[in-house]
Formats: sequence, C-alpha cells, structure tokens
Amino acid sequence: MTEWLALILVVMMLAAALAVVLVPNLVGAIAASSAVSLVVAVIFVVLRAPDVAMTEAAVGAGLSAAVLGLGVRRLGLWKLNEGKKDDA
Amino acid sequence: MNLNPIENLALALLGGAVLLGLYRLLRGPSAVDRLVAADTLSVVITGAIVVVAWLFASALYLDVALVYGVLAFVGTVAMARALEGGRS
Amino acid sequence: MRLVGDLFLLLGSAFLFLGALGLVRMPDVFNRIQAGAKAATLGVLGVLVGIAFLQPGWWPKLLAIGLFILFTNPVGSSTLARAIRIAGVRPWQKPAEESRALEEKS
Amino acid sequence: METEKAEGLGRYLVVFTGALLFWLLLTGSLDSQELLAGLLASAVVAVMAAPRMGILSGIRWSPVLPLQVARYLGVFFLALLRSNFDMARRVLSPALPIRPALVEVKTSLQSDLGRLLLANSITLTPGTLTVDVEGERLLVHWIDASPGTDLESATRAIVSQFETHLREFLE
Repeated sequence: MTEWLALILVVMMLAAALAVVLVPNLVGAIAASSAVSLVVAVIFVVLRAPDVAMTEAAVGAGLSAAVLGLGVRRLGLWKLNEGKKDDA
Repeated sequence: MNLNPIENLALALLGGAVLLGLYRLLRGPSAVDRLVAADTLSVVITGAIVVVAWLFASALYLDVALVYGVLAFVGTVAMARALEGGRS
Repeated sequence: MRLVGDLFLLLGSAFLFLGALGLVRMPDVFNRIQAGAKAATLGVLGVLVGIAFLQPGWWPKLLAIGLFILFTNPVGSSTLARAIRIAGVRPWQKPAEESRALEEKS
Repeated sequence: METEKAEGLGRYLVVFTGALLFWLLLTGSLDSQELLAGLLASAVVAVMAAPRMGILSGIRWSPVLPLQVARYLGVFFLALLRSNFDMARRVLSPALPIRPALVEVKTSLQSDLGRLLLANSITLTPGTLTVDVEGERLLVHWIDASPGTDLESATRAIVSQFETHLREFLE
C-alpha cells in the first residue's frame, strides 16, 4: 500500500513541478513551487523519514516561499495578470 | 493495520480534497488563485500528515505536522506582504 | 472510543473535501478564500479531535497543533484577501445569470 | 508610574506562563530535567519578547476571565459549525447561490487584540470574510448579498453578536 501511495504522490509532485516550469506568471510559479515542497514533505513522511520531512517542511514551505517572493518583488518582476488566463 | 469502512471513506475524502486543491493550483485562471489554493492545500496536508502519523502509530510524525503548520503560515504571510508591496 | 474517533475523522475529512470542492467550484478569488478558510479550519480540527480519540496519549501535541491552526488560518486568509484587494483585484458584483455563464466558459 | 511598572511585570509573567504551557503541550511530560529546560527557555523567551507584546495590554484581568473566554469560545464554535453547514449547502447546490459584495462596518472595540479576535471571528462566521481593518472600520466580504436584505443592519447584527462577548474581557 505504501508503494502505491508513494507513486501517486510522485505523480502529483511531478504535475506541480511541471506547473512551476510552464506557468508564465512568476507569482503562480512560486505558489506551485511551494506545492512541490509540500508534496515532497508528504512523500518523506510516507517513506518513514520524519526528520528529513521536517527539514523539507521547514525550508520548503516557509522559507523558500518567503525568499522567492521577496526576491522577485525586489527584482521588479512582480506582475499579476488578473484579466487574462495563463493556462499551463 | 486493519481499517474499517468509515476510516477508508475518511481517507478517500482526504485524498479527494488534496486532488481538488491540486487541480485548482494547476488550473487556476490567475496567479492569486494559485496562491489561495497553495494556502488551503497546506492546511489540508497538515491534517493528512496527522492521519498518516496515526496510520504508522508513531508520534514522531506529529512534529512534522506542527512544523509544517507553523511555517506554511509564515510563507503565506510573506507572500501576502510581497503582494501588498508589489503594487507600484 | 474507536467509533467516536472514526466519526470525528469522517466529519473532518468530509468538511475538508467540501472546502476543496468549494475551492474548485466558486467563481472568484474572494469566494474561494471564503470556502477554503472556513471548511479547512473546521475540517482540520475535526480530524485532530478524531485522532485524539483514536490515540488518547497524543492529546497535548494535537491540542498544540489545533490551537495553532485555529489562530493562524483565519489570519492568513484575511491577510491574503487584503493583499489581493490592495493588488487591485475586485470582487465581481454581477447578476447571477451572467456569472454562471462566465464560470462555465472558464 | 508605579502602576505602569506593575503592569509591565505582569506582562512578563503572562508571557512566561504562556511559553511554559506551550512547552508542556509540546513535550507532554513532567520529567524534572525537561521541566527545568522548559523553565529556562520560557524565561529567555519572556525576557526577549515581553517588551514587544503590547498587544496583551488590551486584556481586562479579572477572576472570571476564563469563564468569559470559555463562553466566547462556545459562541464562536457554534458559529463556526453553522457557517460550515451553510458553506456545504452552497457548494453542493448545483445553482451556486452566491451574490458577493463588499460591506463596511464599524466596531467599538478599542484594543488591537479585540479587533484581531473580532476579525478572526467574522472570517469564520456564515457567509462573511474580513478583507481589511483600517482603524475602527472593518471591510467585510459578504457572500450572499441578496437585493432584498438590508445589508448594513445584517452585518451589524453579526458584528455585535461577537462584540458583546468580547467586550466583557477586552478594552
């Protein structure tokens, strides 16, 4: 059962990772990247590595989103195209 | 561990919630939709990690859920701050 | 004991599922935040209470997680809503017929 | 001057007690060594954080404070449960009966902590979401603003429902 769960989670992680690359909007890409690290943390939990999962959760969920968001804003690449659709 | 039908149904609903959140994250028409989806997804995943900890009958995994809940909030607030300051 | 825990677990996951469904079905950002914030908060609390019944020795840590979620989730949602409004997104206030057409199109 | 100093000391005590309780929840044991480490860590946290915890000054301390907080929490959980069933009904009905609108309400709570708790409560009550707090005005996103209803009075009813309970123990 654990193998199947891990396989489904890996597919989800790959979908989110593809979204990071394919989404043209940087804000959406940051959201997708935080989702990637989120699913990776669950994969580590399912594979019974709680310490690695905790590190991944700490760095991936909180800090990378904060650092990426502030960095993108500082660089002036921060745009929201609310009107148009940016389908991946 | 043997699960009874109620628990199986609960696990299926939890997985469905994660899949629906991921759908909104991948599909979301605008960037802010993806942010909202990532925020909600992080809370759902916190609950899911607690359930996995119960399935494995090991309290170690609760720490992962705690760290995850705390840092997902930090990431959300950081992204919101960047979004506020991002207007020109 | 196990049955009570199971029922709480089922209730919590059902609310989480409904919240995610609302996230998919609602037509604009503010409604999505609204569905997500409410349902996710109560859903996670339900799951935590259920696990506390199933594993009675874990209640202190589960209580800590629950308190944290209860305080931070609405704050995070409100902050996000405020930032989205400041960033220039406005909720639509059209009649229901037009909005439904818009939703089906997207 | 004297009373201000006493209040500052009380704030240290409150932060220390809160940190110690959180430590006990996290470790879940009353072992003497862990308790000693927790006491030290709580003392360090209190010394570092208490001067910046001005948000605590809104609380009106009294012996019946836990009772009032418990009653507020009861009202809050009832509203949370009701709002979830309301949201479930809206999401599951195929017609999606929503008519969003932004409404502005005033609150009479003076302290920051009171406004924070009020905004949180509004976010988790049926059909409303706090979008912004500017001074004493709250901007509320209302999910079902049907043309017939009087929006102002309906919103004020929601706000006053929590305000009466919050005002008992907050400035």
